[in-house]
Amino acid sequence: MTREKAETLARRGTLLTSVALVALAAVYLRALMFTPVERFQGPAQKIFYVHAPAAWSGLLAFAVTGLLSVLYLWLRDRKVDLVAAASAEVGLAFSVIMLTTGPLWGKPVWGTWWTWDARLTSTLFIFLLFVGYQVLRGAILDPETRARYSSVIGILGLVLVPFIHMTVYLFRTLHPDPVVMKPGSPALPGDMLVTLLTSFGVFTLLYLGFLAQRYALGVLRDLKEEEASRAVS
Amino acid sequence: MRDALRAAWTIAGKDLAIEWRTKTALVSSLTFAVLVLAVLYFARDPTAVGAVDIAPGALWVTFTFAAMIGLNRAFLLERENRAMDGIMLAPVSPQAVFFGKLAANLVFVGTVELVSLPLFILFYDVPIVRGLPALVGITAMATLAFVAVGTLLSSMVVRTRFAELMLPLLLLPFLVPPVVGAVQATARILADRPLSEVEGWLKLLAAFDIVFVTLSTFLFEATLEE
Amino acid sequence: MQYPDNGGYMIAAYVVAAVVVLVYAVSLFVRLRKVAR
Amino acid sequence: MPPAEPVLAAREVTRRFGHRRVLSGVSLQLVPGEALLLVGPNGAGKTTLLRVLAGLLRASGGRVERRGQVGMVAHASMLYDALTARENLRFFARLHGGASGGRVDPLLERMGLSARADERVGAFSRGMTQRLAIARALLPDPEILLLDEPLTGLDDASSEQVLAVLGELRARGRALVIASHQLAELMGVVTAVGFLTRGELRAVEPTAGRDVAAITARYREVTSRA
Repeated sequence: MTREKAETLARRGTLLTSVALVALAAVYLRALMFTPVERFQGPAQKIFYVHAPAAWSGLLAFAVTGLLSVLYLWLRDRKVDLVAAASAEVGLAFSVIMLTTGPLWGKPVWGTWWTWDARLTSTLFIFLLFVGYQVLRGAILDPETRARYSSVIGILGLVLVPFIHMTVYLFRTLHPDPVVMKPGSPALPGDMLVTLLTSFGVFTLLYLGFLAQRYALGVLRDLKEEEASRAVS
Repeated sequence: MRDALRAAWTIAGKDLAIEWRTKTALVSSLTFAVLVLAVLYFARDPTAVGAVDIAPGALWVTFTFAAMIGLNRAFLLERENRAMDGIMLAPVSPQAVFFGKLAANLVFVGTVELVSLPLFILFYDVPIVRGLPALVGITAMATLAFVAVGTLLSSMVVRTRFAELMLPLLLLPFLVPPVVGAVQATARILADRPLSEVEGWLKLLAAFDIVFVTLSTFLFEATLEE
Repeated sequence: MQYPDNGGYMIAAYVVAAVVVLVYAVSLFVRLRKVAR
Repeated sequence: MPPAEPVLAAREVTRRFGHRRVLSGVSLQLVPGEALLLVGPNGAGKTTLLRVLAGLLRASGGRVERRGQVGMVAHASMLYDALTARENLRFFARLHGGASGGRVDPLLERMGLSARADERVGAFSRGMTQRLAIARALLPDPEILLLDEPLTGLDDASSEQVLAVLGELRARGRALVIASHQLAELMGVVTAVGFLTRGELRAVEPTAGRDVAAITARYREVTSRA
């Protein structure tokens, strides 16, 4: 990719992110001011409007990284690796939201900050796995080796997730836990549903904007390194 | 296929011969295992928690952490004088190399487990007679699972900076299914309960073994220099 | 109607989410600026 | 007599490390009995070219064709310090299979290592290690032999021994590629010299009828070109 193209992508990404940020503000406004309070859970239920969409974007990001890792080992195209790495970093940002708003919702509604249910445990380990992914990338200098090794982790992670899910499921069925209200199970009334769906859309948009920016950043850094190495030789 | 097995056998034999001669990793792993077993015995409130209650967890923390020491050095050997280049120049498939390294690591970890298991029974005074074959079987299944992934990861981390820190960071998430499964099964066995109670765990362990041994075998090629 | 009084958790969660999103957005922006000169 | 088929051919080989282009458009070919000396300043890409020719590194562009087994002697010995000389050779012979097992003792003899064959390689001097590395490379009786600075760090006796072996191999119709600075010593062995600068093979010329001074002058001329 040429410098001009990458810069165009960066500009478009920034634009998309800006639009998504404005839309996020609108979602905040709608969720906080114009969406009715749920009767049993109280205001804390509204956390759900940011928590679930952030979790969705985070997991989407990691799934994209995993699938692109498979694709990289097949095609060996550096661009694929750069998108995978971009998605992994963006995913970490969303995961931080997911892992902080989750307990903030759980404490008032479940009565506990953290519970080792399948969903929480899986997401925690996916998060940790991708922290490892980033650390590994940072420890390898050669871009081609970095791409191959992080792809291996991406693929292993993709396969690991269902196993962790299954592990926790088996663990839980042996030790029944206090009744947990599953978020999202009761059908939400219209107003709330619209807020939630809008938020999902906005977070997806935000993911795409971040991804475009981060990918453009990766490409630009790559080009800069290339220029530097050309200047040396 | 026969050539591949012979090559794997040759590589495993070479690794074990070297390990036997130097013994540094084996001695440190064993010492480490004994230390962990002893320390974990005291990591509880003796008036509230019996040793046997923490025994399954203690056993598996010991096994996995001691194994990590062995895994860390598995590819240092090949890295030292770039002996891996010599292996790759021979008509040997990457899969055969992986199986050879895996086999050597399994023997290494198996030896550590074999020595620490009687110590564990002694230290924690666990009532185990009938359950011993079952415990050995569970140990074999769980060990295969994490040593396979560990061997693959070890081949990558030796080529990175901070290799010793990197392996636990990357490997620990993959320990969750096999180790949780093994701890659950071990607890049943120590409580003298029938293994049918943990059928789900056995299936999970078996599935993990099949999936991750296969996956690691084929991903290994991508960890070699090219 | 009587709701559980847990608005504080809600505010905390919304603030945390906003801060993380904004910090990340700014970090991307700054890094892009740096590399693009 | 028809011209001999090349056993080793590189066509427009390119290799990048990240963004650094280490080899660009290198083409060469060797028929049996030819020995090519690669000369060039440090960092010209000699080691990378040898590793690509050996198949240890993937070419980023272009093709390498090999007809026959490759043996390689690199900077690193590709040997295990904890094993004895004989054990090292036996290990690699088993990986190669075929008749290479029977060559272990003759090669130890030929390289003058019989007396110390059962000592660990870790205690060997540079010269002995290098001779053993050559023995390892010769185990499969390779049609193509690649050597990276084979004389560096050797005393006169070891040097002469190695040169004698190389000359003998060429006479027996093996193709040799040698990267070295020691032009004078190798004059008796090589048949052609290739000038490698900044990843480009600027010229490949026969050595017959020329002396060291002429080739050195030519080297200066070729490598100083921008």
